Amino acid sequence: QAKDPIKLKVGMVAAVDMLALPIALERGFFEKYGLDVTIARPYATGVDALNALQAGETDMVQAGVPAIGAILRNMDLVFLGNFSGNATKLGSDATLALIANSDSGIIKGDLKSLKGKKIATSFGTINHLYILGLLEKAGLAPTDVTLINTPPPEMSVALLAKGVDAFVCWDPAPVIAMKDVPGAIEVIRGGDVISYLGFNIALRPWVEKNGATIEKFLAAVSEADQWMRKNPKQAAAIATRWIPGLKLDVAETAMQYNIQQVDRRISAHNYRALWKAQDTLQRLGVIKSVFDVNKHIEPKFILNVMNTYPDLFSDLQPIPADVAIKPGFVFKP
Amino acid sequence: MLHRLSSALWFCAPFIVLLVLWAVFIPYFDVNPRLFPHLSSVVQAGIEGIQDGTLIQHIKASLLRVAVGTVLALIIAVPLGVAMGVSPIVSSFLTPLFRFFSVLAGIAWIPIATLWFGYGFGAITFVIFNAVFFIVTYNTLLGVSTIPLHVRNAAASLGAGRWAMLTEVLLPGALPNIVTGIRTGLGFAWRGLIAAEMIATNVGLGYMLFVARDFYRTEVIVLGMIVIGVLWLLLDRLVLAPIERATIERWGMVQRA
Amino acid sequence: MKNLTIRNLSKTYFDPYAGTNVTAVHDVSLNVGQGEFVCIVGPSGCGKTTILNMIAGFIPHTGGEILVGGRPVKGPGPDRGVVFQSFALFPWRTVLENVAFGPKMRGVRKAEREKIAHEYLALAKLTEAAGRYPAELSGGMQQRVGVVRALANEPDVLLMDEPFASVDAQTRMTLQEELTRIWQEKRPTVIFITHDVAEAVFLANRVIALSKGRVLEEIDVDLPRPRSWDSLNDDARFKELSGRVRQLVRSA
Amino acid sequence: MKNLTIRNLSKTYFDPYAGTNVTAVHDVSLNVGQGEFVCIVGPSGCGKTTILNMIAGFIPHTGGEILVGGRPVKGPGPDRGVVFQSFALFPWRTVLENVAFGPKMRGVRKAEREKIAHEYLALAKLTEAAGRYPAELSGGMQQRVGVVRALANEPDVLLMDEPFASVDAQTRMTLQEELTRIWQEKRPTVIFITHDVAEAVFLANRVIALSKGRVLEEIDVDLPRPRSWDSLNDDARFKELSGRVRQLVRSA
Amino acid sequence: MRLTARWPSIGSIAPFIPVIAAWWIVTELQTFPRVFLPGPAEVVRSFGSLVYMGILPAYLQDSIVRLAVGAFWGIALGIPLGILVGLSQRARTALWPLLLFFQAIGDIAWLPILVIWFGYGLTTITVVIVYTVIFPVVLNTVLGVRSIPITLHRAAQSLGASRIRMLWEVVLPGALPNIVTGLRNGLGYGWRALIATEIIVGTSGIGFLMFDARRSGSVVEILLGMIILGILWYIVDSWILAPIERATGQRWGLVTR
Ligand SMILES: Nc1ncnc2c1ncn2[C@@H]1O[C@H](COP(=O)(O)OP(=O)(O)OP(=O)(O)O)[C@@H](O)[C@H]1O
Ligand SMILES: Nc1ncnc2c1ncn2[C@@H]1O[C@H](COP(=O)(O)OP(=O)(O)OP(=O)(O)O)[C@@H](O)[C@H]1O
Ligand SMILES: [Mg+2]
Ligand SMILES: [Mg+2]
Repeated sequence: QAKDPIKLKVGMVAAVDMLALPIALERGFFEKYGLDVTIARPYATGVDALNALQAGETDMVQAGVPAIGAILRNMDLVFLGNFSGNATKLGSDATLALIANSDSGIIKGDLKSLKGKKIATSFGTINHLYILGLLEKAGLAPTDVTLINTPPPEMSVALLAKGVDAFVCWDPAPVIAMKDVPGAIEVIRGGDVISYLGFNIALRPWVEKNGATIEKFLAAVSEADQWMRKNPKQAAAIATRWIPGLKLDVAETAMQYNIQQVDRRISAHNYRALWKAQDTLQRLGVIKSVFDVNKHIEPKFILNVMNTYPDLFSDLQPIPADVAIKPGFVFKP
Repeated sequence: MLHRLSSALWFCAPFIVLLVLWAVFIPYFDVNPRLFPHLSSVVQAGIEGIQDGTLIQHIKASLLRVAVGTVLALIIAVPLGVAMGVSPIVSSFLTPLFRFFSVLAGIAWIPIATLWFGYGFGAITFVIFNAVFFIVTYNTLLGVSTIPLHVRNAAASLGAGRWAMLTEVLLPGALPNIVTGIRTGLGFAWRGLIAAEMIATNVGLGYMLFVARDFYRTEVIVLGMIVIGVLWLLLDRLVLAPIERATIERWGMVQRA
Repeated sequence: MKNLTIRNLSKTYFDPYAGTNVTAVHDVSLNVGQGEFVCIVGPSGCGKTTILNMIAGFIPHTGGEILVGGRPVKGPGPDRGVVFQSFALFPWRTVLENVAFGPKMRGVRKAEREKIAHEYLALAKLTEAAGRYPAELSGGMQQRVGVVRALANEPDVLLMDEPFASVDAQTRMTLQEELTRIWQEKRPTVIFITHDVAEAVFLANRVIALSKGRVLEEIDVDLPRPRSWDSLNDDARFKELSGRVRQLVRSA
Repeated sequence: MKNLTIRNLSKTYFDPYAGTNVTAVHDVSLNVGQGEFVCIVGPSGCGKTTILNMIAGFIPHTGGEILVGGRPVKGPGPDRGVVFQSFALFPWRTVLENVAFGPKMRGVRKAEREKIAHEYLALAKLTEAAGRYPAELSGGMQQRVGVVRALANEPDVLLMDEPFASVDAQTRMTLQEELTRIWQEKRPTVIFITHDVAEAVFLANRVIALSKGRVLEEIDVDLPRPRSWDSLNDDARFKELSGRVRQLVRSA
Repeated sequence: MRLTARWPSIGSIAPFIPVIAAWWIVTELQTFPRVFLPGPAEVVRSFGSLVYMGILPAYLQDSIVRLAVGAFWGIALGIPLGILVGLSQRARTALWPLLLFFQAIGDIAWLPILVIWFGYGLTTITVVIVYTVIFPVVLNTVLGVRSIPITLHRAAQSLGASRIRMLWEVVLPGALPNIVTGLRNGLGYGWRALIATEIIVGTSGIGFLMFDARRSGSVVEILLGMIILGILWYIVDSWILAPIERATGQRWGLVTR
């Protein structure tokens, strides 16, 4: 590694599932693969991270659902890897949960008891998709409950103030609410109801010029993933340093759930997850059209990494043959 | 009648210029709709919103919230401003508190306001209240303290009690400033609303902007901005400006413009 | 009707910015009986308005005491009506409403108080201007509104600060005669500031000459009442008294 | 020094709220020669201030024309100095700075213009008050500041609106004598509004009596100059002229 | 009375005592779970640790610089604009409707579009602050200019003041009490806008501090941020604005108090 390391600027959002980036930085994985990475201080949301990407402030970001809106608005994004999700199975939502007030009449494990309740969720995000999935699973229509738009930081105070009967959110909000809101119950966590969306994303022109760098980057974060899966407690400690205000006990609990879907690989499942999210959003009327997922997912870099460094993925379940990406793969709904 | 028509036309003229510039320049330079939407797409978004009824719902909900928050703020701010202008004791007690609290942004209050006033309507109203309150108080205070002392003295020696002093002297005397306070305050009420409607609601112009932002629908964002601006203009022209003409201009307290 | 006692009154204005003091009134004592008409004369800046303001209760005094009807003055009140040197009309009220203000404060009904106001306006030849706002009046008209506004409230004590300074000679004479008429009818205690020596002698029971914040001399005016300009213009006693007062003011 | 020609001047105030018109000046014509001293008298509200405001260029006229030095008046200018009935001092400037304002606008250096201002202040017996702000002055003092502010600018035409109304008799006489002295020295054209008939006759070459917005009569004052109160007080011609003017005003 | 005369600061601290006491009691009574409404002690502790880590001083500096830049431009544009609109009938016809329209459209509504235009940097923050500061300043300046007695304009003109000098000699001092109130409102709300903007745009600053922690469920930093903002503004108001007021409007007798 005598050559000068390649400079790279990546953006993240302050959340436990983004943690591979700081881990790779702190533990020297980027250096190891010949990269000199700067992490832009956390953006408020995925939307902001994508805006920063567009503005040229970063080369690569990690984001989920907001990328759909951006692509529909002519942003030519390419999805290169998967920071949270699952390549081996269709459902992956271990970092999401539904928390209720015990006196709200909602019963732990009984999704049917949601009927007629007020539920907070963040509209247009994966939280929204998750509650819709839960309702479908319970055999309820979206109109059987009242959904209330709430940003993730306000979830627990909304629950405490009894402004809502329950909320659906990603970590750490559910963990915090269970700890801090008296009488909060976890109605369901995960349950493989939907597939999480979380991609490494870059703009197409940049991708076309920086194939080698992308592979180095994906290798480094894959190694960080693996380290995280093996050392969740240490990873949680790192999280508290990078995410201000995060308490260690909260971080440890959240990390347990997080590592269940830390899988950088891409399979047909990830294609389907993206397609499904668009489909749901379109049916909700939030978006008017959809794009072809084949155009915006570019698996060749991560596939190369998987071939070159199989050890980095050895602790994960192998990808079933029928969903593995082979040359000439085209996703069809 | 003709006079009013022409003044209304003059009032609209700057906007017409702006609209024309928009309609011409954005397509001419082929601006990406994510940067700024075309006039036509905003118009279309507006038509769709009206047709499916959502726009009207958003407007109704927002107007109600702004009205409640603003009226509450006025009810408290104007008397308080007067009290501070008249009584040195009240003023020396409240001035430090005002200095301290006047910069605390509405959104920062959301978690605390939720605890105190409940999630949803209470918190939203509080945020709007908070946006209007300080500006109106400060302007009322200034208005009261610029009333010439001899005018207040005249009223006192004609037998005006506290109440008459308030209604007959302090309020009309401070009116120019109160109107300006309301004018700026209401502007900030709309801003507070946008900030507050990200929580606890699925209807309202702020909510509309919030969701549009997540999906890069700039035409909806701009539509929302225009709707807010137009509502506000109507309010100003139909309520504040006539009040101003009938009072402070009529009385010769400000120069007629 | 109330009497007025002033004992060792002083007033020092303190200028917090320049850190300087201006002593406008020095140790002034004065007794004004019930229903007496006193005129104060003196050069510009000698403290006349300052004394009036203290009696009215607008500014605190820095020494001595003021008793109106035996009670110390605590603040302004409707028992002491004031005509201001600077008029002090309410810009947001029409002329009629300005004049009706005092009765309104006393709770007089609308029709009634407008009748009162109209009567007084007629007296000051302002009937035409009743519906205008103060900003639309000439200087002299504004001053007359100020005068009748105070009169219409029928106070026990009337404090008038150069009330006829901007009024033309003719109207002024009418107003002076009207004022004595009203005074004889209702007998308020009057303190009247003027620069016009003839006016002072014509109106007063007693003229007080001030100089640099001190009482220079008091002159009793023993002219018979009712007085009118027609009868007094060539009156020897009137001339003599006027001459004396003029002399005093000149020496001040 | 400029002459002044007024032809068929009229002014109607329009009240857009009440929809009413007040015609304050009707078809007034007047010629004032270079360096002439003209006094205008007339009852309160007869349009004196309105005429002055139009000459000064403050308000537009609704008929006729006004020529100053042969040119139509377009707006206010430093060639016409104005003393306001309402003083119009700058509250944010000290007395000295108020008086030095005109020279400052002409670009006179600071030391120089303060010297000028001090001279004029001494003339009005205001030396002590030089450093105070207008709000700290008595009414008469404010008025005198307004007068010397206009004088200090040495304008071609001086427009004075009841400049001595709030000044005591003694100071007033001094100021009147000073004014005639300055006038004889610099020979500005003066239009002087007053309610004091003796003052008008003492000062003027010509007295113009107004009534209800019209010129009633013009009276030439052929008293010799320099004039002083000592000599004029018992002057028969002065008495006669004063009597005539008083008669006129009374009939107005 | 005597005490406050000797140490005037006591007078300004005293009003906060009941506020802090109430806060302390409410948290001690555990009306709300402590994590949602932390007490004074927790806030002080977090203050200590943030200062110790050097985060707070650095963030504070960033925020102050941003505000200063924004406020500077807001004032530099706002006062002249206000004077122009206040004085010129033509400018008023052309600009007044636009001013009213855009003042209602809050900074937060612009934010999504601004970040696309200017990115996540100082430019966006500056634009937002300028946008917030400018309206109260302009509207108050307009009122101030219009309420200067017409005789003062006339006096200055007939003493030979040119149009330009009128600005400095008459218009500016005459409108000053209103301008200061405009600044007070504008700058105060500028702080609020800064906070709102730093949440989204900032990668440092007090607003960022408050909300970065909030995302992980912590309220202490919100309270801490509010207190810091309040104190900072207190200093700006009482050390800059209030002295200006005392030295001008009050000194000149334009404002009674
Ligand atoms: N701005 C105005 N709007 C309407 N009417 C006005 C206005 N200014 C003056 N007037 C009216 O015009 C008439 C003449 O007023 P002007 O001020 O010229 O009188 P004047 O002769 O100066 O009286 P005075 O001696 O009392 O000062 C009055 O009837 C007055 O009410
Ligand atoms: N608010 C004030 N602050 C400081 N000094 C003042 C104030 N008001 C008046 N003075 C001063 O007090 C003195 C007396 O003023 P006052 O107004 O009583 O005079 P006056 O006798 O009414 O004069 P005039 O006949 O001119 O109205 C003057 O020297 C004046 O400058
Ligand atoms: Mg006086
Ligand atoms: Mg006049």
